[in-house]
Amino acid sequence: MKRLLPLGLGLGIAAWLLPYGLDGYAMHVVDVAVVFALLGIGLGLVMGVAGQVNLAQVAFFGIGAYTCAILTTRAGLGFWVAAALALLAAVLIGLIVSIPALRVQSHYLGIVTLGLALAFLNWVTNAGVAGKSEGISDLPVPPMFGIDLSSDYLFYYVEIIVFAIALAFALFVVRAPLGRRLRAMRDDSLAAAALGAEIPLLRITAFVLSGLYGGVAGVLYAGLIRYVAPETFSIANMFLLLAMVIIGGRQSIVGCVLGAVVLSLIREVLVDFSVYAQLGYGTVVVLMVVFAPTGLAGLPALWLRRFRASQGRAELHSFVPYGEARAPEPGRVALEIREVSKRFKGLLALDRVSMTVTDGEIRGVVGPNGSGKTTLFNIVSGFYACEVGRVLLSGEDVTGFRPYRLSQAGVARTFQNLRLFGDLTVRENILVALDRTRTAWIWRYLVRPLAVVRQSRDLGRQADELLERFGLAEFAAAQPRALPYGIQRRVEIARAMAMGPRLLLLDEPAAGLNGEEVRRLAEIVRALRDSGVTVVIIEHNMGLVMSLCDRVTVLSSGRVIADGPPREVAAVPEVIEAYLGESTYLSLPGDVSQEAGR
Amino acid sequence: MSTLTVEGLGLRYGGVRAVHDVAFSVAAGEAVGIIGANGAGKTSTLKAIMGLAPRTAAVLRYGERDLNRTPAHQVVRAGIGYVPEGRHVFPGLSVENNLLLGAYTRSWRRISFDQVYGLFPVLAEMRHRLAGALSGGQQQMLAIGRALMSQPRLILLDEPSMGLSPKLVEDILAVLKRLNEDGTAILLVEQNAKLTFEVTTRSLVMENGEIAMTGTSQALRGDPKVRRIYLGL
Amino acid sequence: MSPHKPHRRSHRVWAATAACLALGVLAACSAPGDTGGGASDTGPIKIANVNAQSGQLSSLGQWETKGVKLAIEEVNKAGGINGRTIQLDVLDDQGDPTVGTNLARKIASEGYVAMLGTAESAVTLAMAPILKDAKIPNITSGQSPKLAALKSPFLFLNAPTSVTYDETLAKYLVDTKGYKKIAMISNNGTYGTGEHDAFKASLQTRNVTPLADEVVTPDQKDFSANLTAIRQQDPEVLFIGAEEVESGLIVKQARELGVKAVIAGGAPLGTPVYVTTAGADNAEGSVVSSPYLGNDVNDATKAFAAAYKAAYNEEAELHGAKAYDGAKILLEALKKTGGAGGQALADAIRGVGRNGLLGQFAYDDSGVGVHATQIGLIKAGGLVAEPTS
Amino acid sequence: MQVFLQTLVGGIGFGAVYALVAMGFSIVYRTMGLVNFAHGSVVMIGAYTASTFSMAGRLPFPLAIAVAIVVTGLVGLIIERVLRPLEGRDFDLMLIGTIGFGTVLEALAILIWGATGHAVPSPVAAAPVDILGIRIRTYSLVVIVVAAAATVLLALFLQRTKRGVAMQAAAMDPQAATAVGIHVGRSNAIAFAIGAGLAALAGGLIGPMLYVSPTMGGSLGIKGFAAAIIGGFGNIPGAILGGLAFGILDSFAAGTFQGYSELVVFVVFAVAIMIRPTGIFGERTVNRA
Repeated sequence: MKRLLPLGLGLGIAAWLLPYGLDGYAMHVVDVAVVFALLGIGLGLVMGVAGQVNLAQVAFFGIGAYTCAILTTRAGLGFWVAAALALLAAVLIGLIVSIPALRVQSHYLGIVTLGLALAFLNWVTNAGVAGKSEGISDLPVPPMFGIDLSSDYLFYYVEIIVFAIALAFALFVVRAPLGRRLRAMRDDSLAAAALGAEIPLLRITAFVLSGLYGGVAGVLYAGLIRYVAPETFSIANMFLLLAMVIIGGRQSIVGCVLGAVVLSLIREVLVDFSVYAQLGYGTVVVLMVVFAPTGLAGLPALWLRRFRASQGRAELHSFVPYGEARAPEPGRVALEIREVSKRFKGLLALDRVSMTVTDGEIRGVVGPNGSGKTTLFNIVSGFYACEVGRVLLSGEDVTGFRPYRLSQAGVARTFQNLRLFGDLTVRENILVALDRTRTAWIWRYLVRPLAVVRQSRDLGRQADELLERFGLAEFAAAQPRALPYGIQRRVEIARAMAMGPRLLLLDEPAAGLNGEEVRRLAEIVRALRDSGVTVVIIEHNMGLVMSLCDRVTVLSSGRVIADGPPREVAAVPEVIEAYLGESTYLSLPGDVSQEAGR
Repeated sequence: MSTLTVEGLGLRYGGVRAVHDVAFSVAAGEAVGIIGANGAGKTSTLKAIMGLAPRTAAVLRYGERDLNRTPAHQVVRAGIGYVPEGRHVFPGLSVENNLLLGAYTRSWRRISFDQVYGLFPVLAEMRHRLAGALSGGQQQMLAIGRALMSQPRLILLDEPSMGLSPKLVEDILAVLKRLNEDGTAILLVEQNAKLTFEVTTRSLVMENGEIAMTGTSQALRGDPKVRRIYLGL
Repeated sequence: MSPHKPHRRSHRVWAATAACLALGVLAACSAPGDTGGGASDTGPIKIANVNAQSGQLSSLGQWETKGVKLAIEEVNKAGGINGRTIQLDVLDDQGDPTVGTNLARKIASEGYVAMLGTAESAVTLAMAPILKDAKIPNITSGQSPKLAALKSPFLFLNAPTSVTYDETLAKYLVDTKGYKKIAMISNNGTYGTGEHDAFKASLQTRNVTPLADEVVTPDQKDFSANLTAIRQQDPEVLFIGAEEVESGLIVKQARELGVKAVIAGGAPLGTPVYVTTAGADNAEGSVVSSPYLGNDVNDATKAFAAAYKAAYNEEAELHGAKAYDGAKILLEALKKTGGAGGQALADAIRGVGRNGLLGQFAYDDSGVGVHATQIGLIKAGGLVAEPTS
Repeated sequence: MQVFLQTLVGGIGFGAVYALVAMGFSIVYRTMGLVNFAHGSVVMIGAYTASTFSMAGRLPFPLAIAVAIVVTGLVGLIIERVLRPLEGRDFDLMLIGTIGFGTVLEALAILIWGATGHAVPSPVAAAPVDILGIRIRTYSLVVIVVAAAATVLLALFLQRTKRGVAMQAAAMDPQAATAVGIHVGRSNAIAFAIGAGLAALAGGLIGPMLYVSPTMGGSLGIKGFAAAIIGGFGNIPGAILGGLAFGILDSFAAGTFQGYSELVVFVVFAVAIMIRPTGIFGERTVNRA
């Protein structure tokens, strides 16, 4: 970050001096490029950072420009007043366009947003107030303390200042806890929800942000061109914008800016060969998507990774137990499941399952494949709603709570097949979980950015502590998917613990671990329990279950068939039948009940 | 006659080591079992043999055929039939189409369902039903029937007893015995140890992706160590 | 992190701010900008032809460019103006007003004396203020009444506006032919809206109210609902305000639905594209209001058509003729100013009284030079002049 | 009443074409889980190829369409081959990749055929059928019949032929399909080619109804895609129903809301998708979870 400051400063000075070397036309081209760069940031935020396929960015742009045009020419408002209202309108439209995102994602969202962009285009082409297909001309020159902004040169300075602020804010948001949450949602919305991210609100936020940037770009466009017409906001331009963001690198704000500027300039150079330009950028988009999905911005990292691979390896350190331990209250119930049933398309996955986990216990949940263990976890962590039965957390009824609310209520979980955020670093994975603020807190990003910085720094310190405790400090900057499986498992547990949970649900934490790793896992889980966390663990590794758990609940075909201390459970005939085959088969030398009794 | 030979077989999912250094062989006409608890690597072993998951193996051959260099869709042409775990019939296709697909590598002109319908008369009755509409047991029969349609000399079965009633398990058991008596080699993966021991002459016990024990089914049947491996005692 | 670092950072930020302020002051003192850029007095005279060369509307643009080129080549062959050749640069606006404004700046800063085009009123409207500020005359092929309403001293039309087209049409249909039952269908694009408004106004002055007034979108494919509504009114005349292709589609579907009304409209109905899209049988008898009814109207058009055919091996048509007229007027004016541009050139254009392919040009202060169109009919797939009764 | 019926008939005529386009989307999605945003452009290429061969090449119209189907089938194979590395990895990236392909195809069409486009004479010269004042275009009838025939043929192919059954199997369970000896990759490529071929059929048929130009694929593609979603993405009967529904909605909106029809159509579509994201028949697809 600090190394980037001189670079940014240099670029800033270069940008400031740029007009002195340009003729009037080149200046205008640069002015337009800056507008597209702003649009690119907006699209990058919503699509690259938050993972929402948004093909209505060009409509946000249009809303900004048109509102500005309509309010200045029809309502006679001053330019800057109109501009402020235009931003508001763009944000509002962003809010409206985000509503489908709450229901559908991916290609569905793509076609819906594309449809809404067409609807907008259709509206401005028809509405008399929007000047119909001829658009609105003769927008006033934005007043600026006597500086003549009709000059492209001087307007450039307005643009570049707005752009610098917008870029800085975007970079700030992406690096701040909000951006981290958005990226976490993009990588895995389920896991993000389990960590307390309010997915619907985050999606709305993403669209509102892109609306805001679209609006800013629209206002600048209105001030620069002083003419608006429907063609400018066409689908062809939407795809051009998309190409900019993909070629630049959608996940990187700087990449989006780079893509926008580069493509704007190329388009200008090839203005007399627009078909070839179209052919060219279409081809580049296809090639980028296949060979360099991270775009131009991702290329250095791609090359660096190859280079770094040969360097020395980081080492996993041992876990440092939590010092302070909260003494469990004997007999106090941490989790109670009452008569829960769950049905999938006629298949009864859970059939009146009840179990009670006391405070400070390590509870094992075992059973053959398909016996309903993970379904049970999904109900306790809020991913599934159960039709029948109740779930109580420390006596409080939490049945039907959404995952983020359960997370806030102190439930943390890991996943059978590891759901780490693949494009976030290990440290960021931890940070997402550490951030316990509500999403509604985001108003502070606009009003009190310093408070955000302070919080951010605080979280960073906690993350470092936690990484140290779990022996992961040397992997802080690594991407999880590049790490050995055993370490990924540890990261996931550390991430769950970062939430400071009361109840920890571990879904097959030993799957894929070797003997030594399983032993260390057992140590960690015990230490976590000792620090006051109640643990429920689904596991196939029976050795681990038998040695680690205080009590074991056995599920078979969605029903509880045994519940008790491990040794006792192992002697229950139904359990052996469920595992080995028929129970008659047990009457063998060395009766099981005798063995269990030893 | 062909022998399936496996040496140094390993398989990883992402970073997970599911199978490590597994070696065994199945001679022509032999019935071999692989048993073990959930997650022991049994299913992965079969998938590795079939080439359905990226694997590494020092030796992986069936008779003259080097399976290491055979693409997954060609394995069936070597004479190996596969009954996947969880049946995996094609739910949207009719029973007959499912069976026909079993014979995908053969010409459909002179195809006969007699063998399969003889083994599983119920499938003949249901031949026009969608496979997805069958009961679990019927689907299991269909999955076995589908594998038989390729006229394999070795058939790999993955947990054919899963989720079936004892009566149906008995039926399946009888079919497997009959197939074996008729000369088809069997590699049976099961969690149900009892069933396995009844069908096979030799078995391997897997634990954590490795072979923990091997022996004749007769000997393993009486060995309490098997149970300990299962229950983690 | 040591406690000193934030302090040092804040120093840097201050330094940066100060630097920016200094630069800002610098910028305010001597704002960057063009010093040169004006037209030079030696070398070739640069004229820009801006038209859509790509995109949906490029057929129009390509016709216009052919007409312009023809005129320029004639002058260059004859030795140019004051010994200076004319350099014609074709710039592609892609039919997009934003690209148009970019090009207007390019024209202003790269020494062009005048601009010809565009065929798209919306693009011309977007460019007009910039060209006006730069004092660069523009002879456009657009025909929107809004162009005339701008009253820009640097904007000239090479053809009548929609008002003229539709006034002529209404006069013929209502006054001459006595039709009263008239239905309208027009699209909401620039051209369609202009036609819609102008024709409706012309009808109103004659106290005729259209039986139906259907509005469609330029992208629409199926006109069943609109045309059935029209059919129910059983009109004598169906007025169409849409570009060539859509007009053709509307007529084709109208005939298929059994609409028997006489089809009437502006220049697009006189083109081969319209006729082939509608089908020659369906287009038969369409009434067209156009300033250019064909290549054998008089000697001038015959000569033009022959030259056009020789140069491009295809038949000349309205748009090429329009653009040719516009280019000729510009060249005549340039001859008067001796190649100089700016206000002088604009005044010179206004003074040109050319008897052109489209009629007698006489510019008024709204920039309109031709004030009349004629009525033509589609006969056997071609456009012929209505035998004046 | 007459307006209503006539509008309905008009909507069905175009709906049949949307249905063909939607079917192409669906078969590709169902077998490969790929949303091909370039499909509209493939339709355009099909329309150009068919019309060029029938007009300049003087081939009989059905033969010209057959040639077009081959050409677009090849285009489909190329798209599939290029994007194959992304299969099953990043859905959104594939989506954007196909948008890129659409752009490329459009530019190529301009380079080959020019930007202007051309009108295509109707291959059926007969006068419209008049039933109680409702006019039905003969060519629309041809389109509806061909679309219906194509649907039936496709259904027969999928149900009765070895290749068709295998393609369905590969879509339902790629691993089990591999185990019985089906080359899933090749099966997918063929599915993609069939989808592209359907595009050519749609394009060839719609040529004489409209005007063939490089930009015609845009709105056809968007509306065909929307139709596929309305019917239940990946579902063949759903595609037919969705196509007809969209055609009819389009027609009535044009009559009722005039210039604002597009706004209404897309807002209705957005609301419909929010209420029932899986469409009329529910999504049928390979399992991508």
